[in-house]
This record gives sequence, structure tokens and C-alpha cells, in this order.
Amino acid sequence: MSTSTPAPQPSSSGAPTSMPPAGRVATKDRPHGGVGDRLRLWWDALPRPTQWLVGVPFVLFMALVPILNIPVLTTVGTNFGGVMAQFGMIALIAIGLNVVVGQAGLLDLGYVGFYAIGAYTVAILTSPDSPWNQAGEGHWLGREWAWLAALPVAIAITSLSGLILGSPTLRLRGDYLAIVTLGFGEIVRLLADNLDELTGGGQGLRGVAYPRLGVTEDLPNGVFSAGNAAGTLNSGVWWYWLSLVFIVISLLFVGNLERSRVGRAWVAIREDEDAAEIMGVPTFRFKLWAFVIGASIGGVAGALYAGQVQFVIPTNFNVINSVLFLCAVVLGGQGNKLGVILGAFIIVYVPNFFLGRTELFGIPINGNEIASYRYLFFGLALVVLMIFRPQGLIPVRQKLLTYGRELYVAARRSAHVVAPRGGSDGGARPGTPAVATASGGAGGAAPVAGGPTADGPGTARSTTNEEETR
Amino acid sequence: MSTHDPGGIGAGGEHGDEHLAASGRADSSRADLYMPGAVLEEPAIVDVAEVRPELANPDLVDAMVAPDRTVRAKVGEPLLQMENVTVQFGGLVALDDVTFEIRRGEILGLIGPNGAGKTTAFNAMTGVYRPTKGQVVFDGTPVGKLKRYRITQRGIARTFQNIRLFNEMTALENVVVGSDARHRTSVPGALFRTPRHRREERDAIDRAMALLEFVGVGGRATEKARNLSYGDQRRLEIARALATEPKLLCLDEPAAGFNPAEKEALMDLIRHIRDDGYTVLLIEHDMRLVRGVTDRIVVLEFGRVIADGTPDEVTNDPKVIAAYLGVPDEELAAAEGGTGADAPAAPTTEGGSGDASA
Amino acid sequence: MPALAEALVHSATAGPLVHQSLIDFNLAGLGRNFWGLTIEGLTYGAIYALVAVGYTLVYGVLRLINFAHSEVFMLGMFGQYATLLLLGFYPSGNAYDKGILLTVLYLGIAMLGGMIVAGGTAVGLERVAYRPLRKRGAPSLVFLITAIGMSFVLQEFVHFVLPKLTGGTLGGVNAQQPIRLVQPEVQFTIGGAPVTNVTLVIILSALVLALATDLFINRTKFGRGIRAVAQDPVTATLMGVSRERVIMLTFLIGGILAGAAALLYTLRVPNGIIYSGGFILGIKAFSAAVLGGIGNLRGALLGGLLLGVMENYGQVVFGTEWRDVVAFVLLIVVLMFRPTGILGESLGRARA
Amino acid sequence: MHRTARRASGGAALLLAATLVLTACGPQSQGGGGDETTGTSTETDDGGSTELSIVPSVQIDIEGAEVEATEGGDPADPAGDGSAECAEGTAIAMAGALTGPNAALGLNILYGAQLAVDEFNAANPGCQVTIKEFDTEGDPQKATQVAPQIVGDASVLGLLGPAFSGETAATGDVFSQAGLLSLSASATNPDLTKNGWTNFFRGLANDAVQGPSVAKYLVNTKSFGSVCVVSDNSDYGIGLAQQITEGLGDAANDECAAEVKTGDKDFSAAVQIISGADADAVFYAGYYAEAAPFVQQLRDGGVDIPFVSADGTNDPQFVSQAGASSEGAILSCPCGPAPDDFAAAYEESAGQAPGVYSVEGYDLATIMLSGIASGVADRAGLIDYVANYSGDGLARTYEWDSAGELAAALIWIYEVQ
Repeated sequence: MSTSTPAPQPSSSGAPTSMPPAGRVATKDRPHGGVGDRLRLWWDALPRPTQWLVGVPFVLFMALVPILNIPVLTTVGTNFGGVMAQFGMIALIAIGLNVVVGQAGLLDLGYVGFYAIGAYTVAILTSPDSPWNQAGEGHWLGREWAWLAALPVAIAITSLSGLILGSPTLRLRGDYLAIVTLGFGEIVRLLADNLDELTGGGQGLRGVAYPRLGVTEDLPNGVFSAGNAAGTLNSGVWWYWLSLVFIVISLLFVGNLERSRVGRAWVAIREDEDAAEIMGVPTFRFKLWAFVIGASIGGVAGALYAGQVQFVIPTNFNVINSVLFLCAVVLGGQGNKLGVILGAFIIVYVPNFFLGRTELFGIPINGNEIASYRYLFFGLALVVLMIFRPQGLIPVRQKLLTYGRELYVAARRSAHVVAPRGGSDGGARPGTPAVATASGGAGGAAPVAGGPTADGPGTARSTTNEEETR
Repeated sequence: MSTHDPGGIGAGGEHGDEHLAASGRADSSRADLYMPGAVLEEPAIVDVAEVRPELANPDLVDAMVAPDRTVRAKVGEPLLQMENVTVQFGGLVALDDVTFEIRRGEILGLIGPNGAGKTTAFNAMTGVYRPTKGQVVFDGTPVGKLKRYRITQRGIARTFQNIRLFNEMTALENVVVGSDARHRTSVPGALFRTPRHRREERDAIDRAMALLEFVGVGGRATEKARNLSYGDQRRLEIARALATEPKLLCLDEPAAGFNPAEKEALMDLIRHIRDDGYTVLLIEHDMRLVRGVTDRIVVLEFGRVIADGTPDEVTNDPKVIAAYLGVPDEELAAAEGGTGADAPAAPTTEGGSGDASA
Repeated sequence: MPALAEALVHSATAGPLVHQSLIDFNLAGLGRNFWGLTIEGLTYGAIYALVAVGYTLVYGVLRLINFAHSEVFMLGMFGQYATLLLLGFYPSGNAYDKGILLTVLYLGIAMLGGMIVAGGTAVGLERVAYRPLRKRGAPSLVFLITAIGMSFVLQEFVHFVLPKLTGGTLGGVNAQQPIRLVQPEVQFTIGGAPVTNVTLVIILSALVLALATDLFINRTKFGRGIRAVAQDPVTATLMGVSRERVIMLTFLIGGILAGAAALLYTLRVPNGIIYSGGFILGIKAFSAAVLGGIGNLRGALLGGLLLGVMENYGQVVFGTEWRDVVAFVLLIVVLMFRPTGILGESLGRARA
Repeated sequence: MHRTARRASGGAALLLAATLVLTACGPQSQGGGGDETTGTSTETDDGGSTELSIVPSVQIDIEGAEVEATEGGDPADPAGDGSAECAEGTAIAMAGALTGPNAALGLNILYGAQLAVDEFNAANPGCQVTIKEFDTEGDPQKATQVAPQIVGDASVLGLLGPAFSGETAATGDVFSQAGLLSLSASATNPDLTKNGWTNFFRGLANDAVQGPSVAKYLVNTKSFGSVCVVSDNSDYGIGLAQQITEGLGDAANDECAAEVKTGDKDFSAAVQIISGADADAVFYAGYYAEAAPFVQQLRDGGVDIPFVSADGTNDPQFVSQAGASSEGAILSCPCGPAPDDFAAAYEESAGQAPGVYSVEGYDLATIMLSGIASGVADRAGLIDYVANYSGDGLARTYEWDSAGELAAALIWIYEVQ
């Protein structure tokens, strides 16, 4: 019975061992879906300076999107800066949740709990309604820097809550973890609702602090204040820029982790937890780390939320939001940082796109009506996407090594050389045992029969290569 | 959909081992989280000679692969001792008072008919099961209640009867996961890219490439594990296990599904591994392969050791002959190696073992 | 999971500014109303249990959290409501009084209507959303996301589309105006706690349905098929069990029980018929299934009853607003000590 | 609901049994006429149906003492004298939850306002005002995205909303700095008027007024010695419950105070607690969606003490959902009774019966429209106009103090009869 590991595809384990599992062949037959991957390969092959040349303007462009006022892109019924600010926060959340779900493979349905804890930490520390308020005149945190001072506290507390939630529950697996985390998310919301003396309960906490920067005569409360509503450079844009800063920082950090022992451990755990542990991966510790890191990023997003909206109330942290966050991750392509950011953008932007729009490309539409059906369309889109593109919009395999780029580049180069030559000889599928093993130029070291060098495997790969170059 | 998957960690479908049943099931659903559609048809071959010219020298490869750690046991001395190990599942005695030892520097064969307890013995060594009685002593200290990853870090590495690679990782990454067992960088180090982290990463890649060359899949380093041919997957598993720099390498039916030529190549590889300084435990059904490569053989039947000696002694032992009576090697190997015969057998034993789930 | 529980209690009681009144341990209240609370809890538990069976069966066979099952239940409520409308009943806040026999008959028909709608929805869900995925061998997270998507679709269908189709009679933003066939009346008392006819109907019907399902799974050929597929789909297929048929049957049974639960629920809570009315109940029922050991039929029943009773006690001891917290904390605590639920998971084993 | 013989038998046929057709005809023949929305028919087999509706009984002041209802009050008519002139494209904005789970309240306000605007436009050919809808989903973050759009739309002279206290708090600064009138029909959090916003007015008594009046009325007039205060977890419910509990003083019974959640449909535990306590009345602070099942379950659970609630419950839906259980319920409201012709016109225009805050939506839109009719053409002017406004509406007399609270707030007590 030890052997009864359920496979996703019934066919995968019935097949004789000498063949690759059937289910996998099926996916291999699908040559499409590599847009993201091809993009990554292209990107990896670029020299460093070129990467900077492309990357920096792209980030700059993203930052300028809300003030460029691009005709169709800009939302009508809602402020585009505000929408982008929300996008920034959800993108952060997607990055954090992606660590937990996409990379470590831990299904977390209660991620909104961390978002809530981050928001409430800032609110409890800086809202005048809170009994523990530390902000404002004569208080410990003062007025100007209260939000910034509360931010590290929020990160610390959410990390801690990740630890508290994770240490007992991460022994559970799969679906049990899902329901326990869902329960956790609900418990956090209900605590916020029930502990009214601390959290204001259903009345919420008002007047949360925000960074008071750029104070001018017109803007007595600075550019981040909700009062900065006029013009293109409104508070939403400022909050979006602030979110972007945090996004870039988290991408750097998460990227560093991904290309290290930690990221490899996460993926190994996701792929096969038992095998990972037997290969010397301290699985529990790294799962806990994934939770803590995911939680702290959620905490940052929560703190941003509290600062921007200046008001927190439990209803904003319900299960539906957890589910939406998860959808952002899956939609964009879990495991892939840029994919999940795209997912977040879609989740936030599309409903707002229709809101208040009366015509699109000259065709009159009732945008509000469409927007009110958004969950219906959203549900349908999810179902269709899962059927036809379950890997998400831009799936990319993560890069798990800090170095070794040259290997991948070399492999890519050789593919270009091999592809045209092997093109005609498309019979053999990769993966059949009959195919000779590739041994590199090393010759004698590998005592393997057969296996001509370098160009030999052309037969094995030709099919795919051909399809790829098409 | 709990498909019966022949040979899990507990492998072989030999015993109902309940505690893994539950975890194994949930576990695979975790593995499923990865989207299979996200196929990366990554370009194929790395010309190793070009990228890593130093690896063209086989001696250098051998030197890089050779284990670099202190083993207390001297060559020829016992490295691992099974001391009166009994493993019970409910009422079923899978291992009954088993005692044998593995000596440093040898290739030990562990054989026995289907259901004899080979894989259980294997699992008891690698910490998957805790012995009900007796103990496993490794390199002078009992394995005791160590966590599984600790045992690996102490120096026992294994491969799996049914291949369990990290399918979505490249061959190179798979091997680096193995070498991570010897690394100490954790989250803070990786987050801020400390010098130690950088050093470890560089070393890991160098060593992993050497290992891949060593087992003969260097050219496929950047290929996803799932896209490798079956034979390459087997070799990759060995490379991954070697990457943990084990004192003892345990191979669980590494030749299953191989044709004679491939088996021959595998035998060479196993000898080469031993010659490079590793101690090897080999579970195998193919008597010819075992006889050809091992220095010593332990035979299990019904959870007991029935013979222990050189290949010649063992193959002439009447008890062993009785155990394999009338069953030619080839057939036996086929029955064990292929899954067809295995699959229906497992549920029966499972049912018999009761359903204590904890 | 004592850590979290402790943290909960601590955060509530230890803070200098937080009065103990936030969570007061009203054990006296529990003692005073013990039997009443137990009976109430069992009533709810019975409904949870019936819905939980749907989760557990599907999970057992497909290893899939059918997140949309709560919407199957919700549509079951609309199904029985529509049936009553078709029978000529008129929505008002008041109860009809048809005499025992006729009332039982009408309830039976309404239940049938609920079962047809819910069962049909469940099977349709399987056909439209899950089967294509199975054909492609999708991993379980893809199933889960699809289920979530279908959950949205079904809710919004009732929210926006159904009122347009029925001229505002069904669906929409507000709850349906109740049709009540049974006026709760106290029949007898247990330990001073009144037992109403509604309570009796709910508990008895749930018992009968649970027994019938148990017999069906354990004693019939179809049931054997389900168990076989749950245990080992490949071998089951080799043995001639049609996996597709078993899966459809599983969804059907789950749907039918959800439809029955829908009627019982509306007996208890006539105002609950609303597009969003299945969500929380679904989460509770899923928790119940996990509590008992998901994939395990009897576990679902036990989990449902236990959850119903415990959260009812909990909301008296800690205060009504803590009801859901009690339910989730209970779930977490149980899973800490029994990681696969109270009875363990396994539909496949003979004890399903 | 269409109950024709054809449909009934069709439904029965669907359910297969021929015999059932006969039985199905039974109830059908008894389903006598009944008004679906405003009243409710109690149908029983022994015939006899009683109509229940919410009937105004007395008017009380802050001390809970009965005040003679001042007859007269000439509610402002949005139509005005029909001679209004204004610039083309003049608009007022409405912001609130128009979609999502909280949409019902927002739509009630919107439809009320829409009715007023329609009447105005019909009567004033020289001034066509549009009402621009802005959906906040009741989500404060969404509100912060919407607010700049409202402010940025130069044609908007005044804002009806935001609807909820949370979003009002989140966006107050935006409107305040833009000098845009913010006239809320439903935000009741007392703190909102303490922010120094000169543009914010609310068209109903905040919780701090209604609570004490009703509490005093219950203690002094009704002589309830022990009242169980049950609240939901909404901003409104919590605020009101606090005020009521304070106002009741010793009469508030701690033992049976309970909190339920918005969206709950089952109140068995609260019912258990209340039935175990020896109380004279139950006060429910929350909305009708929960109040109806709650009162029903109270009655089913054998609790016969009077049920008291406030404006959130003062809705025909409460009666139609709860049926006979709602009989005798005492409902307070800072709103005056909506005239029947308003209800009829509203239903004609919106396709549904007026609900909570529909009347406020109508009244407040009327005030803005009368301002526009009086020649106000800019935002500041409209704020001034409202600040100095004094007049009767359908619901009450509107006159604001400097903070933006209603100057005089009398409470009406209704009873379900």
C-alpha cells in the first residue's frame, strides 16, 4: 500500500516502467505553450548590458503608465492611478502567494489573513480609533513617519503569524492544508470583527497614517494623502509608485531565493516531497520559510492598503479575496513571478476597465452593466482557461541556479545548430529508452554503450525542435 | 484518484506500510500543483567540451566526483550494520531479526524473491521506517530517530525503484538539489547572496556537471528531467544520489526495464562508482547482474536472512536455490521490474495488513 | 495546534486594553441550555453531514475538492422552492397547515424537486467543467480553480440571469420570500429542551438518507464500483468497472443529498434561499468532511454532527459571534492530532 | 407570482405522479389574493387572512417622550414650479455600492434619487439634470479610486453619497478638498461629522440620536425592565447597539446580549440565549435581511416577548419575509412614513418596492435639485444652499447644524399590525 501514490492521470502509473508515463507523453506532444519560455530563453541569451537596456526602460514605462493617459487603456469610471495602486498591492500579494503556492506547492486558501494582519497592524498602531494608537502629535511614532515606522512592525508581525500558522499546520499535506489555511484566513477576519475594542470590529479603524511627503500649500497632507485627488499625479499614482518599489525589492529578494538552495528545495518539495526529504532537503524548515516569506510580503501589501485607504474593516478580508488572489496566481502562470503580476493586473484591471465606459472602439456598450456581471465572466474565463491553458497565461520554468547561465545559453545555441539538420528525421519521440544516451565530449568517463557525441541526439530532439522553430 | 503506483518510496508493493500510504497520497497531490502543460521544450544538447573543457579529462571528472568526506570506518570495516532489525506492520512481520553488515568499499547485493523484505530493509536503513526492534548503526553511530534528511546528510543516499526525479527541474538542477544536502546556505544567505552562498553555488554547478558527465548525461544537463529518456533518468537518479556525497550509496533495482546492453553499461558504472571510493548497496532481481558486479550478497526470504556470502557461495546455497526454485532469472526480473505483475499484488497485501492509518 | 488557540485566547484576554468581556466563558449558559443546544446542533449537523457527503464522495473518487458543491446545494434550495411554486404554494412569511399527511407529501415532492435540480447541476458540472480536465489529465489545482470558477458562474447565474429568465420570480439580490409548509411546534421535550416537528423531520430524514447512502455504497453493485474506483481506478477499470459512470454516479449522489439537505435547511431557515446562501454552509460542510476524514462516508456524517453540535456549544460559551471561529479552531485542533481526520481518509477501504 | 392552473399542473406533471395533480390543485384553489410586497396574507386552511403592514404609531423626542405629530409638513416636491433654468449638462453624482454584496442599499438610494431627478426633468424643460452613477461596491479602496473621477467631472455639482460610513471616511478628504457637496443618505457613524469637513451633511439622524430616544421610549413608555440587545456586525448595527445599550442603562440585559453576523440566516444560539433569559423585549440593531429570519426563529423558538428594531428593519421586506412572526414588532425610524403615492411612483420607476433609504435618496436629491432650480451653478454654491436649507421632505424636516448633522431629529415609532 505504501506504493499507492495517486497520480493525477490514471494512465500514468499503469504503463510499464520502461515507457515514460502516458500522461506525460501527452503533455509533451503539445509543442505550444512555450511563449513565456521562449521569452525567457531569449532574455537569458542576451548579454547583461542589453538586459539592462531593455529592463530599465520597461520598468520605467510601467511606472509611467498611469500618467501617460493612454486612450483606451485608461479607465473611465475609476481613477486610473487608484486602479494601478490597487494593482500594485495585488501584484505584491501575488508575488508572495506565488512563493507559497507556485514555488513550494503549498495550497494556501487563507492568504488574505496575512494581508489583513499587515493592514491591521498598521491601523492599530496609527489609527486614532485604536486603543494602541502610537501615531499623531505627542505620541511615540509622531505624525510624519508613523506609517513608515509601522511598516517593519507589520512585516515582523505577519512573519510571526506565518510562523504561528505554519509550524503546527505544515505537517498536513495537500487538501488538509488548504482547508486549515482557509480556516485561518476566516479566523483572522472574525477576530478583526469580534475583538471590537482593539480593531473597531465592524466599524473598522479610521484615519490610518500614511507617509506625509511632498507637503505643499495645495496639499497640506502630502502627495500620499487621499486629498491629493486632482490631476494626473494624484495619490493613487504615488501609491502605485511606492508599491512598485516594494515589488522590485521583493522580486529581487524572491529571485535571489529562487536561484538558490532555497528555491530548489521549494521546487523539489513541490515535485515530490518525500523524495526531496530523502535527498537531504529539510522539507519542514523550507516549507515554513516559504510560509514566512509569503506572509511577510502579504504584510507589506496589507500595510500599503491600510495607508492608502486609511481605513480598514473586516469585510475587505473575506475568503473571496483569498480565492481571487489564488486566481491571480494561477491565471498568470504559477511559479512564474512575471506571470503572477500579469494575473494580478488582469484581476484588478479588467472589471475597472468596463466600469463607466459607454463606448469601446466606437461601439456603444453599457460598461456598468458589463462590470456588474464581472464575476460571471470571471468564473467563465477561469473555467475556459483551465480547460485550454491550465498552465496559465505566461508559464515559465523557474531558473533555480545562481550560475550556470552559460550552460543554458550553450544548449540554446546548439539547438539552433541541430534543429535544421534533424528536421527531416522526425520518427523517434524523445523519451523512448531505445534512444541512445547522450554523452558529451567527455568520452571515456562515461561507460555507456552507444551514444555518439553532440550531434547524435539530433534524432531524439528533432521533432520538438522542428516544431519549435516553426 | 489513487492510482496504484508501483513502487513508491516504500517500493515494491511488498508490505502494507500504512503511514506512508496517507502521506504519499497527499504528497502527490502536492506534486500535481505543478502545471504539466507548462512544457518547456528546451533546446537540447550542451556541448560540454566547449562549455567546460576541463571535463573532457576523465581522470579529472573522477577526481571531482570522488567523495570528499571523512568516513570513520576503514576500507573493509563495517560501514552499516543491521542489528537484529525487526519491522512490523500491524500483524505483518516484514523484517524478522535481520542482521547483516555492509563493509566500506564493497558492492553488496541484497536479493530475494518478491516480497522478501528487501525494500523494507532498505527503507529501515534510510529512515523511512523505524525498526520495531533492533537498530541500524551507520558509521559507528545508531541511526535511531534521525529525520530522513539528517540520515542523508550523515551519508546514506539512495535511488528509487520507480524513478522519482524532480520532473520539472533540469538534470543539472536535480543534481544540485542533491549537493544541497551538503550546503549550509539558508534563507538569509540566499536573500543577500553572501559569499558562502556564491561559493556553494559555483561549486555545486561544477560538481554537478562533473557528476552528469560521470554517469553519462552531461550533454543533457539543461534538459528537464521528465524529458530525458528512461535510461538517462536512471543515470540521473544515481548522479543525484552521488551529489549528496554519500558514504553509502543504495541503488534500488537500478536496472529495472533495461535491456542487456544497458545493463552491461550500468554494471560498468556501478563498478566505476565503487572504484571512485563509494560503498554501494544494490538491490536487484537480475541474478546475473548481481553476480557480475557484487563482492558479497545477502539473500532475504520472508523477512529473514537466509544466506550471506560471496556471489559464488550464495548462488550455490541450496536454500537460495530453493527460494528461486524453478524460476529462471530472466522471468523473475521481468516480473519484478515490469509493473504489470506488481500492481494487482499490492492491494491484496494491503488489505491483509489492516487499516490502521496512524 | 495549541499555539494558535493559545494565541487566540491570549490576544483576546491578555492585552491590557482588552476587557475579558470580549470572550466570556459562559459555561453556565451551556449548562442551562445543554439539551436544547445539543438538539439544535444535531439539526444543523445533520444538514452539514448531508452536504459533506457530496464533498467526501467526490474527493474519495477524484481527489478533488469540489468547491462548487456549495452552489449545488444553493441551486437545490431554488429547486425545491420552484417546485413548491409550481405546486401552487404562495410565498408569504406564514406557514401553511395542510395536515400531516399532505404536508409530508408536499415536502416529499419538494425534496424530489430539490434533488432533481441539485443532482442535475452536480452531474452537469461534472460534464461541463471536470470531464474535459480529466480527459487532459490536469493536476488537482487546476480542478480546484475550475471548481472555484464554476462556483462564481453558478452564483452569478442565480444572482443576475435567473431573475431575467423567470421574470423576477426566482433569484436576484434579495432572499426569496419564504414558503413555509411546517410551523415549528414543540412535540416533546428532552431534558427540558423542546423538540419541534421541524427538528424531528430534519434529523429523521437525514438519518434515513445517510443510512440509505451507506447501504448503497456498501451493499450494491454501484457502491462497490464507487469504492473500487476510489481505491484503485486502474485496477477497477481492468475489472470492468466503468470509471466514467462511477464518477457521474458519485456526483449524482452528492447532488441528490445536497438537494435533500437544501429542503431540510429551508425548513429550518425559510429565509435562506439566496444566491449567496450556499457559500458559508459549503465551507462548513467541507470542514465537516475533513474533520471526519475526507473520502470517508461515515466520517462525513460524524464530522457534520460533531461540527454542528460543537459550534452550537461554542457560540454559547464564547458568544454568538465566535461561532465560526469555534468551528475552524475545532477543525485545526482535530487535524493537529489526527492529520487525516477523526476516522481517517479512505472511501476505498471496505469500511467506507 | 403567477399561479395559474396550467402552471401548477404542468409542474406536477413534471414531477410525474398523476395523482399528485389532484393534490396539487388543493393549495392552488386556496391561494386567495394577496398583495405580494407591502402586506402579507396569512393563509391557512381554515381560511382567514390578515394583512400586516408597518403602521406609524407615535413620534418621540430625544427623551423618549411622545410628541404630538405635527400635521401639515409640506414635503418638498422635486418638480418645483417648473421654471428652473440651468446649464446644459448639469449633473449630480451618486456614489455607493451598486454592484456586489452590498448593492441593495446603494440601489435603493439611487432609485430614490433617480425618481426625484425624473420628476424634476419632466417638470422643468429648461433644466435637464443627469444623475451620474459611481459604483464603489461598498469597498473603501474602490471608493478611493472612484472619488477622483467624481471630483474630476466638472459637470457634477453635488454628490449624493457615499453610502457607507467606511467609504465616506476613506474619501472624505477628497471631497472636502475639492469643495464638493457630499450629502449622505445612509452613513450613520457619529464620528463622520467630527472631521471638520464643511461639505459633508447627512440626511438622517446618526446613531447617537436614534439610540437614546428609542431606549428612553422603551424604558419609560413601554416600561421594559430588561431588554436583550442583539446587533449585527455592520457599522450601523454596532453603532446603534452601543447607543441603545447606553440609553437603556440598567434595563439592558447583559446576559442575553448577542452579536450576529450580517448574512447569517440562522440565529438558533441567540434564540436559545434569549429564551433562557428572563427579558421583557428584544432589540435588534441591524437590517431586515437578518431581522426577518431572526424574529421568525424567535417566535418559532417560543419567545413571545416584543421585538423592537430600528430603521434598518423598517422595510416592507421585513414583514413579507417574516410573515405573522413580525406582528406586533415595534420599529423605530428617524424617517417619516413614506406616502403611498411615493411608493407607487417608486415602484413604477424602479421596478421594486422602496426599501431602506429610498426615501432619503429621494429627499436629498430633491434638495439638490431645488438648489439647482434656485440658480445655483457651482459646487460652492450648492454647499451653501444645503447648509442654509430648511424644509420638509417626505421623511422628515431637513435642517442642518454647522457640523452637518440634522438639527432636529425626531424619531417615529411604527408598529407592525
